Formats: sequence, C-alpha cells, structure tokens
Amino acid sequence: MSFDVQTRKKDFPTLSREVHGRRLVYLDSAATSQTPLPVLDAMDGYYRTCRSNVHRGVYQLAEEATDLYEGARRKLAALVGAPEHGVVFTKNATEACNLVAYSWVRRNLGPDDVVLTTHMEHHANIVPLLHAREDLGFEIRWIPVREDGQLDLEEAARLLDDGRVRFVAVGHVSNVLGTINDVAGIAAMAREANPDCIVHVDGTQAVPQMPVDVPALGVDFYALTGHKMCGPTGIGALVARPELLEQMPPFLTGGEMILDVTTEGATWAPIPGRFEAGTPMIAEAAGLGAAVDYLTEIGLDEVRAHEQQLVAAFLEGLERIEGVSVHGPRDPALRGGAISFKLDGVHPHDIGAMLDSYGVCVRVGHHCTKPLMRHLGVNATARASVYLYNDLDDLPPLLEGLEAAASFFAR
Amino acid sequence: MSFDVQTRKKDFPTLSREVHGRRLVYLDSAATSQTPLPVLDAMDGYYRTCRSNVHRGVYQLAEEATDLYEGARRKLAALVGAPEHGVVFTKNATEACNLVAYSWVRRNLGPDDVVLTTHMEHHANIVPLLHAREDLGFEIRWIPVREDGQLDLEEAARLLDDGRVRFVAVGHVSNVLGTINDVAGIAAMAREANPDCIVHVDGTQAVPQMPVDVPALGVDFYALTGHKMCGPTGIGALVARPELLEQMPPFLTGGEMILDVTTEGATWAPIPGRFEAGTPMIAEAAGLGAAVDYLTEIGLDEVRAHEQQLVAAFLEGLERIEGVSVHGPRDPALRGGAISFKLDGVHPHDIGAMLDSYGVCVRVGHHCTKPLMRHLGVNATARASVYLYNDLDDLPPLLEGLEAAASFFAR
Amino acid sequence: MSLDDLYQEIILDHYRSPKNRAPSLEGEDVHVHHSNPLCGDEMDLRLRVADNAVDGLVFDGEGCSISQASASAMTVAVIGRTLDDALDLAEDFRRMMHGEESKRPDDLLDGVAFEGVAKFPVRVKCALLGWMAAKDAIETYLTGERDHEVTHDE
Amino acid sequence: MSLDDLYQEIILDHYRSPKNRAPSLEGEDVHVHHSNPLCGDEMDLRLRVADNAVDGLVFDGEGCSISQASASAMTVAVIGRTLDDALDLAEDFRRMMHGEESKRPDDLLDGVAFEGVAKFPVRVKCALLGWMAAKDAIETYLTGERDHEVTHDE
Ligand SMILES: Cc1ncc(COP(=O)(O)O)c(C=O)c1O
Ligand SMILES: Cc1ncc(COP(=O)(O)O)c(C=O)c1O
Repeated sequence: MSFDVQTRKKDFPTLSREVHGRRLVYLDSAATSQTPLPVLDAMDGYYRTCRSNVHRGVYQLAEEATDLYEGARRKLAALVGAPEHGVVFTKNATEACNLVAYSWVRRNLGPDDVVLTTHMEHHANIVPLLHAREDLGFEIRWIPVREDGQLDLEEAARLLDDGRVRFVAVGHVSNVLGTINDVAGIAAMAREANPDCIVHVDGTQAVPQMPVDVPALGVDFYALTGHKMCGPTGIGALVARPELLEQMPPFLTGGEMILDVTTEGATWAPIPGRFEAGTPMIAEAAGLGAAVDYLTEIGLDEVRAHEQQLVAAFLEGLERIEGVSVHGPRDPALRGGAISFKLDGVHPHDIGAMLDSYGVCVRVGHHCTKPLMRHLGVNATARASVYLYNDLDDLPPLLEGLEAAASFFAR
Repeated sequence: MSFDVQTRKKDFPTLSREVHGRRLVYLDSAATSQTPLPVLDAMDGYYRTCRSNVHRGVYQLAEEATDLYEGARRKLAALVGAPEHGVVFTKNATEACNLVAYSWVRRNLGPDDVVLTTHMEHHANIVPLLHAREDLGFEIRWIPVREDGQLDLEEAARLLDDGRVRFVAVGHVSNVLGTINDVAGIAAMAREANPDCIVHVDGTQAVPQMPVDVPALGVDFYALTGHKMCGPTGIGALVARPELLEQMPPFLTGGEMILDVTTEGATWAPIPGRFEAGTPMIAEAAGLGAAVDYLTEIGLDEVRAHEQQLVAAFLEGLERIEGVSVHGPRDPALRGGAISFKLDGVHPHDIGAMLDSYGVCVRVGHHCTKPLMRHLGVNATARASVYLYNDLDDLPPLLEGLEAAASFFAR
Repeated sequence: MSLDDLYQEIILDHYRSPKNRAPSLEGEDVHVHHSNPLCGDEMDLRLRVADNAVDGLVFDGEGCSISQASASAMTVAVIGRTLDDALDLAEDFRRMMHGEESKRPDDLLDGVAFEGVAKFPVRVKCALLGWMAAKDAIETYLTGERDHEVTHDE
Repeated sequence: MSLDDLYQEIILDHYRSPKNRAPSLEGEDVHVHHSNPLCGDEMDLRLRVADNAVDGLVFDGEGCSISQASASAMTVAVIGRTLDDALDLAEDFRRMMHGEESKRPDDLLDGVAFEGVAKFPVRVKCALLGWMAAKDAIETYLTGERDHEVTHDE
C-alpha cells in the first residue's frame, strides 16, 4: 500500500467498533466518509476556546473565530487551486448546486435556451434544473451513458452542435458507476459550440479522492461537500469563477450579506460574503479546514493510488463470486472508489441486511440517481465504496457476506 | 439566583478562559451562545461511534445515526409544542426565513398583495422579503417602533385595516431592544383583518430564553436557530403548520427530498423531508437535541426568571454611569436579555475595544437591523446580552470598562 | 437485532414460494401500482370484488424478500374478507409495523411473522408495501375508480 | 495585542483635535460619500484640485476614533500632493493596513501611527475609510464626475 493505512485507521474512531459481534467494515464512504480525530479536535477547539460569532465582533474571541472560519476558506481554496473569494461556503453540495440554479440558471435562462446534463447525475445536480425548468421552460438534453459506464461523448457533441446549449451540469465522478468524467474535455466542447456556455461541475465525489484543480478544468462552477472528504456534516462549498460570481444576485438573503438595508431595498455585499447569509457554519468550517490539512498531509495523489489498488482487488474479488456483476468501468484507472454491483436473484436490500450481519456497511438503493437506475434497468443496486482507511482486509468479509446472501436468498 | 449558575458555568469551557490577562466575561449571547459539554459530547458521540449517513442505510450504524437525527426533531418539536412533521431542519434561522420567502411568499403573492412587517426586524426576516418584492412587486408596510421600544400596535391596526395584508413577518424578541412582541396578539389582529393572512414569526431570540408554544401563538411559521440556544453552529429550524407545509413546493431540491425523478420531472417527498435536500446536518442535529435536553432540564421558565433578575441589575448599573442611555423597554418583564445602549461621545467601536481589554465581550454595530438603527437615529449601538451562565459578577467588569471608555475617549 | 429477527422461516417460505403472485387477474375490478421511493421497488396489485368482499387478489412486481413475502402473506390473510374488515386488518398490520401489538394476530395468519420487522425501520416500508397497496385498491374501488398509482412513504 | 497598540497617542490626538474636519469646502470640485457596512459609519469628503494637485480636502461624518483620526491624518498627508502621488500614497496606506510594510513612511506623516491597526482586522476598515474616500474622490475627479456615493468593504 502506498501509505501506512494501519496508522491512519487509528485516526477514525468509529472504525474500531464492532457490530453484531463483528469487526466493523465500513464500505460506504461514497455516502459519507469517516472523520479523523484532528477534525474533531479542530471543532472541539473552537467550541472550547473561542466560541463566538464571526465577522462583526471587535473582541479577541470573535477575531479568533473569524480567523478559523476565513482560514478554512483559504485552505479549501488552495486545495482546489481557486482564489479565496471564489469559495462560497454552503451547508452541503446540494445547496451549492441550488445556489447555481437560483442565482445563475433562474436569472439567465429562458424558454429558448438549452441545458445539457447526463444520465448519470446525482439528484443534487439535476433536480434543481428540473425544478427551474417548471418555471422557465428551457429544454434539457441528456448525454447518455454507454454500456461500459462512460459518457457517450460523440452523442454529447451532437447535442451541443446547434450552439444553443447555454448551461452544462455534469458530475466529475459518478457516485454509482465510479466513472471519472472528462469534465475539462466536456467544458471545452461546450465552449467551442457556444462561447457563452456556463459549465457547472458536481465535484462531490472527486475532491475527496483525487487531486482537483478547478481553474485548470476550465469550468465556471464546482460544487463539493465536506462530509465526504473527512470533514464534518453541515458544510459544503461552491467554488466559482469570481468574475461570474460578482455578476450574480444573491440567493439566500439576510444578515451578513448586505451592504445596506432600508425600507426601500437592500444592496449586496461583495463576494463571497454576498452568498453566505446568516451565521455561518463556524465549527464546521474549522473542521473542514482541518480535513483539508489531513488530506493534504497524506497527499491526494497517494489517496488516489491507494484507492486504485483497492478497487482493482475489489473488482477482481467481486467478479469471482457467481452471480455478481459490476456496473461501470472495469479499469481502475478510469474510476473512483465506488463499486456498484448486482447479485442475481437477490434484492439489494437483502444483500445489505446480510452484509450488515457480517459487520459490513454498504449502501443499497437508487443512490439518488433514479435516471441512471432506469438506464441500468434496475430499481436499486448495492454499492461498496472504499477510501483511504480501507485495506485489503476489508475485502474478505464483503465476499463472505455476499456468498452467504447468495445461498440464503437463492430461490 | 433561581438555579445554580456556578455549577452551570462549568459546563461551558470557553467561559473559563482568560483574555488580555482578565477573566472572560461573555456578554454576547444574543449573537451566539456558549455551548455546554453535553452538546459537545453528543456530537462527538455521533462522530466516534456511529459516523454514517442517515435515512437510506440498511446497516446498524446508519440506523443509529438516523435515530439521533430524527430523535433531535422529536425533541425540538416537543420543546416548542409542535408536531414532529412540522419541524424542518435548516442550516440557520436565515435559511428558515428564506424557505418561507421562496416556498410560500414567492409562490403566493403578487403585485396587489401587501406584506406587513416592523421596523425592528433582523435582516434575516426582512431582506428575503425585500428581495422577493424586487421580483413580485408587492407592497410592504412597516409597523413603527414607539419611543419606549414597543411596537405601535395602534398603527399596526390601521395598517391591517383594509384587509389586504396577506403575510406578516414579525420578530418574537428583538435582538437589539430586547422587546418581547405580542406575536399572538398581532397574529390574531392580522387574521381578523384577513382570515387568509399567513403569519411568520422570527423566534430566533425567543426560543433560547423563554418557554415558547408555537401552536398556542396561533402563527403559521416560526424560525429558530441552534447556535443561540446552547446548540452547535450550522443548524436551525423552521417550525410550520403541517397543513400549510404540505401545500408548499420545495425550495432547495436534490437528494432525499424526492419521490421519483425522471428526465420529465421530479415528484416531491412528504413533509418534512421535502424541505431537507441533501445530506443533512447530522452531528449538528445530535448536538441540538442535546441542547434541547439541557435547556429542558434547567427549565426555560427558570432561564427566563434568571435573566429577568440579571437584566434588572444590568439596567440599573448601566444607568448609573454618566452618559449611558439604554434603548428599549425599561421594565425587565417586557424584555429579553439583550441590552443596547449608547455612551455619549464614544463610538460603539471604541466601547467594544475598551471592553475587550477588560475581558468583556459585547457586540457593537448595527446588529443586522439597519432600519431600526435609522429609526433610533444611530449608526450603531453597543449591546450587552446575558444568558443562563451569566451572573451578577459579570456586571462590575462591564461597568468598569465603560467608565474607562468614557474617560479615555471623552473629547 | 439479529438477522434471524428479520428473516423468519415463514417469511423466507413466502419469499421462495409466493402465494397469489400473478401478472393479471380475471374479472379484475381495480388495479393499483405502488412504489417505494426508498428502494425504487414497485408493486402491481389487482383486486376483484364480490358481495362487498375481496374475491380475488394478486400481486406482481419486484422487491426485496420482505416486500414480496409480506405481499404474499397479505393476500392469503385478506382474500375472502369483507372490504371493511380487510381495511381494518391492514390498519392493524400498519400499527404492528409501528411497534404496537396486533389486535388481530389470529386473522393476520402468517402476517404475524413480520412483527420483528418493526425493529428495522428501513424495512418497515418494505413490509407495508403490499398492505398499503391493498388498502388503496379497496379505497379506490369504494370511490368508484379503476386505477390508481401511488409512490408513497408509508 | 493590547489596547495601546491600537490607540496610540498620535491617534488619540487626531481624534480629539481633528484637522481639516468641516462640512463644506470653498470651491469644492468633488464630493464623495462613503460608508462602512460593518458599523454603519459614514464619511463625506470634499476635494478641491489646482494644478493637478490636492489643493483642498476636508472630511466630515460620524465614526469611531480610528476612522476619524485616520481621516484627519490622511488630509494632512495628502494636501499639496499631485493627484497621482496622492493615489500612490493611499495605495501605500492600504498595503500597510494589510500587514505589509509602508514604502513611504515619511510621506504618510502621522499615518504611520496606524500601522498597529493592521493587527485588528475589524478596525482596518475604519482606518481605511478616509483614505479610500480620498482615492475615490481623486478618481471621480479624473473621470470628470462631481459626486460619488460608495458603501464599501475595503
Ligand atoms: C432576531 C434574529 N433573527 C434572525 C437571526 C439570524 O439567525 P442566524 O444567523 O442563525 O441565521 C438573528 C441572529 O443573528 C437574530 O438575532
Ligand atoms: C455525486 C454526488 N453529488 C451530490 C451529492 C450531494 O451531496 P450532499 O448530500 O452533501 O449535498 C452526493 C452525495 O450524496 C453525490 O454523491
């Protein structure tokens, strides 16, 4: 393994617990990751030593809290290569996608415009668009997913061809298939077809597990979430091109995001504050800052290399079991740590329940990707996902549980 | 004092620290409260023992996390006398107010309608309305604030008289003046003038410091925030009449809030899930649940009684200092724990800096209430606010610092 | 909570050899289609009424062992009952799934084996899918409609 | 960081006896009105230009000791300078407020006393209010306008 997983494992307290008398094997990091001790300490440190509100306090405590909050913005910006004022904190990736939908899509698109997205998107990236379409009436086009779990980019080119696509929403890494999409390539294609096209990327599954440089991708918006990248719940971010952000009206309004308020109206603060209404997620930002430090210390290229090794072993192991077939790309180089599979004749719910009895946590269901489920011709899948604290010892319990499910539920 | 403050104080770690060589005197709870150890423990417990996502997991860990999350909803609902499915978790009170603005106001009001609010509102309660008015063109009427810091209810009656007011937004307790508004009375007046009128109350400052029974108030929406009621940052709630909530379209959309998604459109989940898109604030809910337990154990009537005693002493002490004048009601029975004041010839910023050097944390500025500042004829005020962990020992450092500011900055 | 609480032998029997599972029903009066938003499972239920009682009832669809077994056990318990009685029994089952004790264990027949499912909150919806579809089919019949489609949380 | 870092004697002197504080300026060429969204402080600044240099400059308004003293010190440092030079000096002061070392400490005159304010992030905006208003007044003059109103964060 590329770094010392055994040492790292000790940083994640939940991993040392047992369930049903078995060692816990956590294979659900695509849903939410475990949180390492330094992150818990950072949040605790805020609560125990400088618990106060940010931004407006003239006292020492408030300055310390503000430093934690703005320091986290600086760290996150550095992680994704973005300028600080292009990072807006949100409660999760879903709010980040909604910010784009409300402050850009709903303010710029009309019935004659076209939006391009894909069949493999998470609901967070498409439902805000479907909802906006109800009010605005634009057209949505869908890039299909090929048999091998990759986006059909030839079809994408055709869908872009008439130059009418003004907004693209695409995921960086699929939470179901694991597919890593060529978002830089798609952005370039979209801009070539229409130089004014705005590209929004859902990077929720990418940032935790590989190096990401948002400006280098050439995209306008990039959404991410803290709880999948070793950070706490309750915080996410929208990374955006500052020049674009500056032109956008706010979405959530209230305290902290105004310049002035009279009974006649309000004027808006500069970015990124304009998009952060109300008391922000202060402890959560402190935690996310520590998570960024934690990931940076290991190195995201190391995380990625580690996952690729694991994924190769998991794919091999899974396909050795009769009746199992894996969705998505076979080549670990083309994919992230989420592996969806089916087991012939056994419903995912039953797989999940059986695995739980073996101490193995996997996610079963539609994974908030109903259009993709329809495309795959299933109602649900079982999904095992690995992260930096998993190792090869986590594979045998999974396989054992699957064998048991196959024999127990076979009709 | 009505309960043992000395014992309680030990539950709040930040309070035992020093700043600038002085004992910390925290008088800024109206901005954000300190967080007691049981709340920190509850969040830590989630991260250390059952870190996982909620709702869709079929494994043990996810069930425990779901129980924490839904248990918090149950506790909060019980605290304010509301049914569980009438409690929507948000990231803060500001999001709760925006939820009302987006899912009710923007879906129901047009250019011929009238909204009624007051001159003492926090920006969270008025900017979403000013923002919506830009798009919808309704009229906003303002209940003025009388000299004694009370709402002018006679004028309110006149403003309601023509029966055109369809939406009322009013704060329960002012974060600047401390005034407790008769929201039940205002709701009744509004309904008498127009039976279809919807009443939204900003209860952010009320819930932390007094017993609140939302259904008994006869209002439709009630916003609150976790970080001012001994809870963590990053969580708030909208309490709403379920029948009304049921008729409302969602605001933030994405995962977890849908019934089905196809390329044709999405259908929405039942309440309250419909309004909770994406991975929720799980640790924060666990913390908020523990905060509700903490407040319930002390008893909010005890908290209120304690604060009233403190406020009486603080008002008396402040008014003994030459040049100090207090804004808002003089009678502690009519007010909460926030006391705004001015010191002749000394700017609030300078007051704040001087007090900080005495270890005393107060807030200075416009407190996100610019229309009220205009009404008071000031740009800013200094505000000391007390809570359950303050006691009479916290008064002398405040007064000492104010005397020092008066002599240092006097021109 | 162990796996055996959930997967009792009776449940597995219904899962492996479901009763009244069929894609059509002769003389069908009502057809309802229900789905579970959580797992995407779908169920078609067809009802034939005679003399104000459940004369025929078949289900079809895809789902986990619990939802399939529960629908199968439901049909056996419900066929032959008057519509009102069947509704009452469905309500009894629903209460049992929410942790209350059944008032009609003898009438639920194999349905009582699902009592343990109440301890697995995410699976409660699976066990209820067939019962709630039956309730809906009867109510749809009573309002005079013939078809009903529901995606529901209960 | 102690209170003395913030409130140096020179600062208090300017606060107690401000220079060039007046509600009007004879022969005024430009008037700007600036406010600080953080504390609501407001400042009016009036500029008279002669030979491409700052010939007259007065401020008025309400604000904390830091903002008032800084505006006062600013007027003394800026009056008499060419417009370009004054802009450069304002930029120097801005950099100093962001923790960099001043390149023109001798030209800032009493303005250097504000160096310690950089350690108090919330007060930086107070110290900058007058300087940013002066910069804006000059730029407004150069574009040929006479009046400008700004609420700003910097
Ligand atoms: C009266 C009032 N309303 C609303 C808010 C907004 O709360 P939050 O910042 O948690 O959204 C506050 C606090 O800042 C407040 O005092
Ligand atoms: C690809 C993808 N996008 C968006 C989301 C939404 O993230 P969150 O739930 O943190 O808003 C998720 C996770 O649930 C995801 O996997």
